[in-house]
Amino acid sequence: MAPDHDAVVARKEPKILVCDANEAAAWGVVLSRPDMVAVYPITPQSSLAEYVAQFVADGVLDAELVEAEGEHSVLSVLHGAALAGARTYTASCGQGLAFMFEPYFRTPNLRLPIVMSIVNRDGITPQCVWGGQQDAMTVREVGWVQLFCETVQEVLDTIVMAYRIAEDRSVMLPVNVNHDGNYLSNGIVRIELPEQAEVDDFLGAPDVNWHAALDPKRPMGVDPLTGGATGPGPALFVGYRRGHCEGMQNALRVIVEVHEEWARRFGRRYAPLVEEYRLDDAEYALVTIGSMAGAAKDAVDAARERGEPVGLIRIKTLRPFPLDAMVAALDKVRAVGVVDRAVSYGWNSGPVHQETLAALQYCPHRVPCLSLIGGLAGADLTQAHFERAIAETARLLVSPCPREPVWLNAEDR
Amino acid sequence: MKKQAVPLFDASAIPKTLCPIATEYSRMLPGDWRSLRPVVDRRKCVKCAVCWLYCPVQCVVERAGWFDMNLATCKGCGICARECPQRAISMVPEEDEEMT
Amino acid sequence: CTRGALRYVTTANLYNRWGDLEDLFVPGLGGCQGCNTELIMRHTLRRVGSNTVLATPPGCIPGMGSVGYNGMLGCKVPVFHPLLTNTASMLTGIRRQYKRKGRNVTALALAGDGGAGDVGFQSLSGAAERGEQILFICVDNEGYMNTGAQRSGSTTYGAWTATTPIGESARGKTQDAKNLPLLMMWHGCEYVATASTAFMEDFYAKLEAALDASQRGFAYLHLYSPCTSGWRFPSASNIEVARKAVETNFAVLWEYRRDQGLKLSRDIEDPAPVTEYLKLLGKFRHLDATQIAHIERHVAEQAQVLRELARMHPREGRQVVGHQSDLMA
Amino acid sequence: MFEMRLHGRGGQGTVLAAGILAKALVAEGKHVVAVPQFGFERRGAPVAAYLRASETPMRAMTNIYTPDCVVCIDSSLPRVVDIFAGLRAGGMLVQASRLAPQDIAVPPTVATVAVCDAVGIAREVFGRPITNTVMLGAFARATGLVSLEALDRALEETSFRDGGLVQNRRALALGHARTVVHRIGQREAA
Repeated sequence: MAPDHDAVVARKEPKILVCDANEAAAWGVVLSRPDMVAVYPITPQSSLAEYVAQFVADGVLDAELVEAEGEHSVLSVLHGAALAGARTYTASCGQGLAFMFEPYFRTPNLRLPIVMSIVNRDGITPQCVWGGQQDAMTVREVGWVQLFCETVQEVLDTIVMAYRIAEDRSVMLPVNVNHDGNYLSNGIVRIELPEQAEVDDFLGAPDVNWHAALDPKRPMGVDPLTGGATGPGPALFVGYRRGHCEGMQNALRVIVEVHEEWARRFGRRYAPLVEEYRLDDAEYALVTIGSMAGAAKDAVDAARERGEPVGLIRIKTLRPFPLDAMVAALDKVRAVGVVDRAVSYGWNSGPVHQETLAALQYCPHRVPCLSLIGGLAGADLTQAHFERAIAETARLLVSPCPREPVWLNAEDR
Repeated sequence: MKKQAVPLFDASAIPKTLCPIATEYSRMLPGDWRSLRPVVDRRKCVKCAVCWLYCPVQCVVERAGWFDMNLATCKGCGICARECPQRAISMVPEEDEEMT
Repeated sequence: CTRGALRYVTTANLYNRWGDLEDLFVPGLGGCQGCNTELIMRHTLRRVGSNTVLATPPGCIPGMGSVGYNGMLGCKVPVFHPLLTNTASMLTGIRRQYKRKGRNVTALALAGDGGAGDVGFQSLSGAAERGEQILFICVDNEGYMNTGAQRSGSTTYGAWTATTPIGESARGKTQDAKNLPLLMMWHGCEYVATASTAFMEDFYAKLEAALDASQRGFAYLHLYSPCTSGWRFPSASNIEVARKAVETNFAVLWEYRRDQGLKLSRDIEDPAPVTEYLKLLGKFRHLDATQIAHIERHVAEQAQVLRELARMHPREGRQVVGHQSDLMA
Repeated sequence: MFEMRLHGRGGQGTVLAAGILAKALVAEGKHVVAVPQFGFERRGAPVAAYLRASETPMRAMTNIYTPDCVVCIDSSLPRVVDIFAGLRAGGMLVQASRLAPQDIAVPPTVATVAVCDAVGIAREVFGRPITNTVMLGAFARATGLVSLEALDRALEETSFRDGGLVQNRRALALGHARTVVHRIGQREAA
């Protein structure tokens, strides 16, 4: 644990930035002082890559910048760099993430604490370049820590926190900081820029390759063939798999600790795992993830004005799945409607809906759970959409839960 | 022998459940793959080192007046015998050797 | 003076110079009997030395245990399995991070032709274009030998492989191999060369030049590596096969320096008939006259292209550096 | 809360203008959300950006469907885009045009028309029709929502790919000075 700063230290006026989440993420990268950044442009991530490149060009960020020939190489460059001791960063999304998949799904197993933004984008086909969370949802079983931000400020703060989480010796896993394409990536608001010295104090020096290194001063083989049916192979392999699962579970504790320390030091408090909004006296609730929560909270407030007992649960940490926090939240209500910005084809619902259903297994009482899908391919999720979502969810209190999802933008024009 | 290798990473303090790493030299010796064994005729050997140059497992060892093979690692491929300009190496079936 | 005696002086020189250095692979690797690739690996790493990070993408090289099995290591320098696709990219990250920290570490790849020229080509091309300071060695055995001898982009026209079999309506591969070293030359690498284990002194000289060039930019060495199992010939014939490939112009030895252009490493004007090479290999046993004519034509065309490129040599014109070819022919 | 929509063509700096305005508004203590309309930005193609300003923080990161004000930084765009879509009754139009405000055809929801010959000013300043900073000056003049000084300072924090700071400052000032504001008022009551 880092030293305890009991009170938020009296600080000078914070530096104010007026920027979108892509620039905010780039500032988060600057503050985290990575040794190496590799990038390849893809909408809606491109301006993030440009900001980082400009910061390097301006000397604001002292990092090696590798303009690789594709996302596959982007992450591969970082694998090499991390094994040589570098703190690293990249960002991608959508097809870029799909192309990156081969090194991507190896990253957590190498236990490399790489931080990577996903500027969430829907998947082709249909051909599209707009926001949606199909990319991150599709890779949620791969073993990265996956955090989803609601606001631009949270993006900046979470990038920095992500390095503490990733490099924690009980975790040693890569972290995806997700922010929605379009609405966050290009949505400009006022944010505060933390002081570099305070971030330095918060983060400490990179601690990246103490467990596996490619260094002529301490030779080893990294990733020898492991497994098979005989000899020490099976047990070794199970050990690594289990260790990875343990690292993910440890991350739940570390994510909470890091967010608490962030709040103490920087005065901004975020629910680390699951946010409960007006939930304590709610009879039913929406479950949301990502930037849609803003309009959804406005809708909840409006419904409350009308006397409707609705609350909201926002998932910040999707991987590892925050089972206890989610069960505690779900246990407070009698019905939930889960709004997904992606599709689970196999279940004819949304991925977060499926996650919620699994968590409900651990709830003492039965809670009907409706799937609502919206915000695909850049579609807007407005307060009006969430008012409908609230009405559909309220209906679960009096009638059976439909198996079909509600497609929120199906009637938009 | 000029040593080049640096001591291996001491992994004793590293949990065995993180990244798969290999930090002990393999002790596998492929000498038992061999069905033919190279036998060097010391009188013919002029130490030209052609056998060393072409031996895939690099099992050729220098003796005072000739080159010999380390049979712990020699796989018996026969390249040395084929390439030796002096015809100083012959490949002898293992079972014959055992019986002599 | 017999040819044998001269040869003995040359080979003994190499031994005297490098033979005393520790072999940086463990004594036991699981390469096939008479494996040319194992021979290349051991000579290369001994020469390159221990201040090296070695990448061995999936294939025979790690398959024989270079990175290791279940915690046991096959190599005395830091070594790893990249993906089949990302060798040059991972080395990019390694080399650049050490450079950033003020350390000069050699970033070395020992990759097969698939990991270099097929599925690995994007990362190879990208790193070469960026001029990353990497020594990338392609050990070309003309196919996917570790998985059972399947066709690759480097497989010769007409060759049998497990995926270009011989049957009623098929007579082996129907396309020519891509010329990977020439493709790399057109990237404007710092250094590109082809070499063969049958011409060891030439190989050592090129390895030295490549190692030196990799301190400034991308260095690519293409090693022709006969595969006793996949090509179907007796293990003892390995060097003989390698030598015959060069003598017939099937595998032409040349080197390219960014500031000097391409030079042929030995005389290619009076090659032995290609059939002398083809008949050594089981994978060509089924060839008919048309197929042989095709290969002969292709070999002649490739030689002609290289001859022309050497003629365009910006400094010295075409030059033959053939000290070994005379000795070892 | 004040909601507006900016219209322009790719290459004129519409989205950048929203960002500069956001900076200026924040400097004056306001909260903002500025979101561009998403698509491929191609030179000449119609583009739009949304901006919301308030005295209190806002949470919704969404588009704007019923703006209080429409700023159109291209004089030919109204012919091809329905720039008045969703405009609230009593709303305002700030239009780049050489016409007099009275001569601009507007729907009955428009209560105020502000006009600035932004193309003329831009040609004078940049030698090219880059109208975004000119129209920010016009917006400030027409709405009084943001001061010229705040916009001027926001320019300092902006990096321009085309045109320098000095030129953009001049464009801003000229846009502010040469904007004519016309309140329709009476007609709206009908």
